[in-house]
Amino acid sequence: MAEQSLLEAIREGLHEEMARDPAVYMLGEDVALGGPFGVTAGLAEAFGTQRVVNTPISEGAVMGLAIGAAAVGLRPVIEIMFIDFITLAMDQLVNHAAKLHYMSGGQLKIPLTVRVQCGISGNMGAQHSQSLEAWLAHVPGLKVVTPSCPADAKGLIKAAIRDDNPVVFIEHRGLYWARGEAAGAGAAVTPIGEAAVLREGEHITIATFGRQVAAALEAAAELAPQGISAEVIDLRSLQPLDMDTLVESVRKTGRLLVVHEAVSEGGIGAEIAMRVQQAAFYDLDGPILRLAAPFSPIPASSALDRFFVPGKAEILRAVRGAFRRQGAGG
Amino acid sequence: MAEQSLLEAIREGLHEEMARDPAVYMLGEDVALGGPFGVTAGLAEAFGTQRVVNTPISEGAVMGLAIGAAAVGLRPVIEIMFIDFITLAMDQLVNHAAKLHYMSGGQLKIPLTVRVQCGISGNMGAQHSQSLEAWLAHVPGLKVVTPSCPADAKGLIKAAIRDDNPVVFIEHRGLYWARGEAAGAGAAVTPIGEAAVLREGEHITIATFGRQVAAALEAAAELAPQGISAEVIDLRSLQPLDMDTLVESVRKTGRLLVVHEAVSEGGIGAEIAMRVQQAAFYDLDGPILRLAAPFSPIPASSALDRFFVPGKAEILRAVRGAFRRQGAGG
Amino acid sequence: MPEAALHRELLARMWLNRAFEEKVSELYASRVITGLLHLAIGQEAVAVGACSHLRTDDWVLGGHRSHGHAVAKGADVKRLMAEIAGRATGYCGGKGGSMHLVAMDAGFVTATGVVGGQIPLALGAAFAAKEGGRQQVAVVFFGDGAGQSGAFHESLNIASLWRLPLVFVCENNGYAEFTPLSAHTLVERLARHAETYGMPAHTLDGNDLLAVHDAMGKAVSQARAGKGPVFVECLTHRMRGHYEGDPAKYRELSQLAEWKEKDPIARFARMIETRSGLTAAEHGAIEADARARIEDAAQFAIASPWPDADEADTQVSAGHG
Amino acid sequence: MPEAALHRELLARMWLNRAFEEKVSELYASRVITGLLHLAIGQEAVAVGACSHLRTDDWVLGGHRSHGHAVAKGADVKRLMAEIAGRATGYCGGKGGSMHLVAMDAGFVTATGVVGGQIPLALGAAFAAKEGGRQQVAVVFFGDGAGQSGAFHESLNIASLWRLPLVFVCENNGYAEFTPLSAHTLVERLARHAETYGMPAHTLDGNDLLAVHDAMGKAVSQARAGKGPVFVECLTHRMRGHYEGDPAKYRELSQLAEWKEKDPIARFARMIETRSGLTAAEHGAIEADARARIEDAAQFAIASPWPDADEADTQVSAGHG
Ligand SMILES: Cc1ncc(C[n+]2csc(CCOP(=O)(O)OP(=O)(O)O)c2C)c(N)n1
Ligand SMILES: Cc1ncc(C[n+]2csc(CCOP(=O)(O)OP(=O)(O)O)c2C)c(N)n1
Ligand SMILES: [Mg+2]
Ligand SMILES: [Mg+2]
Repeated sequence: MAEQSLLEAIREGLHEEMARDPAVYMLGEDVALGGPFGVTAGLAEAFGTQRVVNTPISEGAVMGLAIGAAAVGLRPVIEIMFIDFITLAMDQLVNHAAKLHYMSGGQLKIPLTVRVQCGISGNMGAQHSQSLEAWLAHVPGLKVVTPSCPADAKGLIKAAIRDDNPVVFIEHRGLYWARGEAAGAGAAVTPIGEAAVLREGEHITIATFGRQVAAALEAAAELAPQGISAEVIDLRSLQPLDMDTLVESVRKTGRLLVVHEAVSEGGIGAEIAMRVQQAAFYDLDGPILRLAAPFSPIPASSALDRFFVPGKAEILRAVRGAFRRQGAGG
Repeated sequence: MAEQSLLEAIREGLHEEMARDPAVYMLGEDVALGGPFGVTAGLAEAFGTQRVVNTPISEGAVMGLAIGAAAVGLRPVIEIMFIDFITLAMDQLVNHAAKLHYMSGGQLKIPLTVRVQCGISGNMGAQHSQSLEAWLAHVPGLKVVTPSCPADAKGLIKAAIRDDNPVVFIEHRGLYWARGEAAGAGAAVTPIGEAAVLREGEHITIATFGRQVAAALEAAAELAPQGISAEVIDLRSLQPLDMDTLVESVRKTGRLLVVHEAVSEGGIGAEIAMRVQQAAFYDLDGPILRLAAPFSPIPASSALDRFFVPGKAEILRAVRGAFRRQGAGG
Repeated sequence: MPEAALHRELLARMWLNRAFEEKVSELYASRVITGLLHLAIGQEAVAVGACSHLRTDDWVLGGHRSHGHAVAKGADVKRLMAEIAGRATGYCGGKGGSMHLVAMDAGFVTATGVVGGQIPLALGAAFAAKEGGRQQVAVVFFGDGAGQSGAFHESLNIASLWRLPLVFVCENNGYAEFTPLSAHTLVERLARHAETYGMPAHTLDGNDLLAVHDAMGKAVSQARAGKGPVFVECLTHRMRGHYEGDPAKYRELSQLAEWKEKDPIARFARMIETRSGLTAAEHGAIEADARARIEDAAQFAIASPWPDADEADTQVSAGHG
Repeated sequence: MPEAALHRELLARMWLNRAFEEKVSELYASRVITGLLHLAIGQEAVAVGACSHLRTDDWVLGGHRSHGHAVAKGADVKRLMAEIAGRATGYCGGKGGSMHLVAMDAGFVTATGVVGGQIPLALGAAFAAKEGGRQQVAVVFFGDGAGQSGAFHESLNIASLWRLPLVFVCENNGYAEFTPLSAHTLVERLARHAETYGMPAHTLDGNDLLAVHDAMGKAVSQARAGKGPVFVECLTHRMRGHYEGDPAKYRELSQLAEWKEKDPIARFARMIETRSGLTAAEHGAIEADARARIEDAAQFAIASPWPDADEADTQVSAGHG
C-alpha cells in the first residue's frame, strides 16, 4: 500500500484538477511559494504564476474576487490561511457566494472552493486555532467538507473543485503530516454529502470528523475487548450532513456520541443531536452525548491547550460514562 | 397601563444609560440622525454629537474602534444597521472583543454593546433579512440577548450596557412598532441569562424569542380550549441560555418545540435540543421539535418571504402534529 | 453612428432610465411594488454615459441603487420591472428584488445590497475577462459612501497591482443615506485614492452626459487594450430621498432646486437642441416612446404571476454541472 | 536628560530588546518555548525610538511581531518572557502567548495575531484618550503587509476625520511573510495613503534610531497637542525569518549581508562613540547588563509554574463590574 501525507494528497488533488481544467485558478497569500505549510508547493512551477496567484493580505477583497470570477466562468480555489481569518471574508462568502445562485434565480453559478486550515496545533493561541465549521454549515448555499485521511482529502478537494457551488474545504493543521493510504493518481472523487462508516459496531455510534476520527477509531479498538462495540462514522461532509447514514447507525446502536474540536455550544454536534433525535427518538437508549472543546477561547500555553482537543482518553471516558449512566438512570 | 413601542423602549433605555454614565457613547451610521428607523432619535440633541457619533460605512474599523475604546475604559454602544453586515465586523467581534478578556488573563474588560437589527420585514431580500444569532452564540466571550416586548427591550439594553462583557443586543425590525406595557422611567435591568415563562402549561413547552413569542402566545391561547396546555418560554438570552428554566419546564411538560426565524439547520434550536435531551432525556415523551425558516436564502418577493416567518398557524400545526405523532408512533 | 443620431440615442436611453424609475416610484406608492427601493433619478447620465461604450459581453456590477445600471446595460425592462415587483417572470423569479438584480443575458452580473460589496466581485469579473483574452472589460458602479469601506480600498490596490481591465465608476452624489460626504471623510474627491495607486483617475460633472460619455470612452478603451484599470468619479445628485419613503429632511431645499436646474436630461436636451438640432417634437416623441416601453413593462409585471410557494426554497444549490 | 545620557539610555533599551528576542529564539530552539514566534531582531530602533516619547499612561498596540514593542513600552520583561513561555506568572497567565501580549501596567494595550487588526483597536484607544482630556496619545505598530488590509484604510480615514491623537507607526520591512512588498502593492511608500487624508506623514530610515526618535518626538507632540494623527513609516528589515523556523530561502543572501551592515544597534553605537563618547567598555557593560536582565527573566520564566488545568476555561467572561 502506497502511503502519503494528507498534505501531499491535497496537493495531488489540486494538481490533477488544475491539469484537467484550465478554468481552475489558485489564489491566496504566498500560495505560489507553497504557503506556510507547503500545501501548494510546486503548483506555480507546474502551472505558472498566472494561475497560482499570490495575493495581498486582503482576505475580503480576494474572496470577492474569487466569487466574481466564479460567477463569470472560472473555478477559483482560494486559500484563507487560518479559518480564524475567514471572519474577514464573511460578507463575501455568506452574503454573496452562498446567495448569488439563489438571488439570481439560477442565472449565476459560483463554482468556488475555499481552502482553509483549522484546529489546535503548535500552541498558536486563540486567534490561530479555532474550528468554525458550524458557522459555515448554518449558511444555506455553502457546502462544507473536511477530510480525516489522505484518500478523502484528495477525493474531496477534487469534488469541491468540480462542484458548481461554493464549497469550503477545511484542513486540520494537526493532520497535515498524518500519513495514510494514498488515493493514487487520477483517483475517484469522494462525493460530497456522504459519511463513511469506518468501523461497524453494535452498541454506540461515534460520529466525528477531522482529527478526532483517529482518536475515535483508537478508542473503539480499545473498547471492543471490553465488550463495547462502537461504530465509528467519519462525517466528512458537514453541509450537507449524511443523515441517512447517521440515523441508520443510531437506529442500530441506540446511542450516539458526537465528537468535535470546535467549542461545545452551537457546534455541529448540536445540529446532529436535533436531527438524530427527531428521526430516531424511539430508538435511542440514552441521551445523545457531546464531547467538544470547552466553551472558551483557546489558550496559547502548551499546559492548557491540550484540554481543548478531545482525544482517545476523553472518548473512552464519555463512552464508558454513557453505559454507566444507563445502569443508574435509564 | 402605559404603553410604548419596542423602539421607544430601546431609545428610553439608551437615554437613561447615557444620562447615568458619561462613559457611554453611541457609534454608528447616521445614529446622530436617529438611524433609518429612528431608534436613536433625540440622543444627539440630548447628549451632543461628541457622544452620539455618526460613522463612515466602515463596519470593521468602527467595531474595532468601539472595542479598543472599551478596552481602555469607555462603554461604547455600536449600531450595525443590519445583522447581515455584521459579517464585515466578525474579525473584530470574534477575534478581539470576545477574546481579549481571556487572552489578557483578565487584564482587559470589554464593556461593549453591539446593537443590531435583524429579521424578515419589508421584503428586503436575502441580504437584509437574516437572523444570524446562532453564529454569535457559538462564540465564547460574547453574550447575546434579544427582546420580544418593550419592557424587556429597555431592561436588556440597560443590562447590556452595564455588563462588563461584549453583549450583542438583537432587535427584530418587525417588532419595532409593536406596542406593549412600558417599563417606566428608571425601570429595572432585566438580568442577562434569564428566560421568562410567559404562560404556564402542562403538555408541551414552546421555547422561542423575538418576533415568534407573540405567535407562540397566540397559538397557546388557541390550543388551551382544545385541551393542549402549552407553556411558553421567551428565551430572551441566547448566550448564555437559561437551561435551568428550560429543563425544568420540559421535565414538567415532557415535550419541547423550539421556534426561530433563523434558518433551520445550525440555529439556536439545535443547541437547545442537544442540551435539553442531555438533561431531560428520560422525561421526554417525544422528540424535540423545531420550527424555523427553510434552509435557504430569503427571497425578496412578498409572495415568497412569508414562508420564512414561522407564525401562529405553523406553531399550531407543529404542536398538533406532535400529539398526533404520539398517538401513532410513541 | 453619426453624432446627431448618437445624441438622440443617448437621450432616449436616459429617458428610458428616468421613465423606469418614475414608474417604480409610482408602483411603490400604489403598493404594487414593495421592498427597500433606492432610485437613481437625477443620476441617469452616469449610467447611460458609462454603459454606452460596452459590449453585451462586457460585465457590469452595481449596488443598492442600480436599476438604472441594468437598464442602461441593455437588460430587458419587462423582466427587470417584474423582478422588482417580485413576480415569477422577473429575471430572478422574484428571489432577487430591487437590490439584487442580475441580468446575465445583458452582461449585468449582479447588484448587491451590501455597500461596497460589488467592488471585489467586479475585480473577479475583470480577472476572468483578462484571462479569457477576448478584450472584455468590467465596469463597477458604487457610491461615495462605499469609498470609506475596506472593500473599496483593498480592491483599488489589487486592480492596479494586477492591471485588471476594470473601470471604477464612482457615483459621488455627496450623500450616504442622510449624511453628507464631509461627515464621512476629509477626502473630497475619491479619485485621489486611485491616483495613489498610479491609476488614471478623473473627476467630472456626472450630470453632463457627454462628459461621462467621453471619459468612459477613453477609460473603456484603455481597459480593453490591457492597460489596466481606470477610475472615473462622477459628481452627481439624487433628486429623491435615499430610499422611497425617505422624506429627505436632511437636505436643504435650495440645494435640491439647484440640482433640478442641473437635471441631466433637460440639460442634455437643451444642449443637443443647438448642437444636433433636436426639436421639441422629437424630444417629446423620444420621451413618449420611453414611457410607453416602460408602461408596457409595468403592465407585463402587473399581469405576471407571483412565484409559486414551492419555489421559495429551490435554487439554494446548483445541480451538478 | 543630557544628550549623552539619553544616547546611552536608548542604546540600553535597544540591547534589552535584542537580548530579549535572542533569548526567546534560544528558548525556542531548546523547546522551552513553543508556539508561533515572530522576532523583530533588526527592527529594534523602531520600537525603542517610538516608545521613548511615551508616558506610561499612553497606549501602545501591536501585532504578531510585537515582543519588542511591549519591552520598549516598559513592560516587565520577566512577565513577558513567562507569558511567551506559557507560564502562570506571565502577564496573561499563559493564555495570550507571543502574539497576544497585554501589559496594562505599562500601557501596552494589546497585540493581535490578525494582521491589521490592531489598527482599528488603536483608533478606539485614541478615541478614549481624546475624550479623557488628559493629553494621552495612542501609538500603533503594524507592518507593510497590513497596509493592504481594509482595516488599515478604514482606520486612516476615521483617524484623520476625527483628528484622533494617534500615531501610526508602519514598520516597513519590505516583506509580508515570504513575498516582497512589490508583490502586494504598487505603492512603495505606505505613507502616501496617509498624505491623501491630509495627515502629516514621514518615511524614514527605521534603522537609524535618532531619525525615528526625532520623527516620533514631533509626531507624539502633535498628537498630544490635539492636532490629530501622524503617520511615521520606518523602513527597516527583519534579520530573521518570518517566524522562528522559517529558513527564509526567499531572500537573497547578499541582501541579508547588506542589512547586517545596517544593524541598528551597531550603527547607533558607532555613531555615539563619536558623538557622545561611548567607550567600548561602556558599550560592553550596557550589553552585558541587558543580557543579565534578560537571563533573569528567562530563569524566572523557566522556574515559574505552569498554569493549572482548571485555569483553562476561566476568564471567558468578566464578572460584574
Ligand atoms: C455594508 C453596508 N452598510 C450599511 C448599509 C446601509 N446603507 C445602505 S445605502 C447606504 C449609503 C450608501 O451611500 P453611497 O455609497 O454614497 O450610495 P448612494 O446611496 O448615495 O447611492 C447605507 C449606509 C449597507 N447597505 N451596507
Ligand atoms: C488577517 C491575516 N491574514 C494572514 C495572516 C498570516 N500572516 C501572519 S504575518 C503575515 C505577514 C505580515 O506582514 P507585515 O504586515 O509586513 O508584518 P511583518 O511580518 O513583516 O512584521 C501574514 C500574511 C494573519 N496573521 N492575519
Ligand atoms: Mg452617495
Ligand atoms: Mg513586513
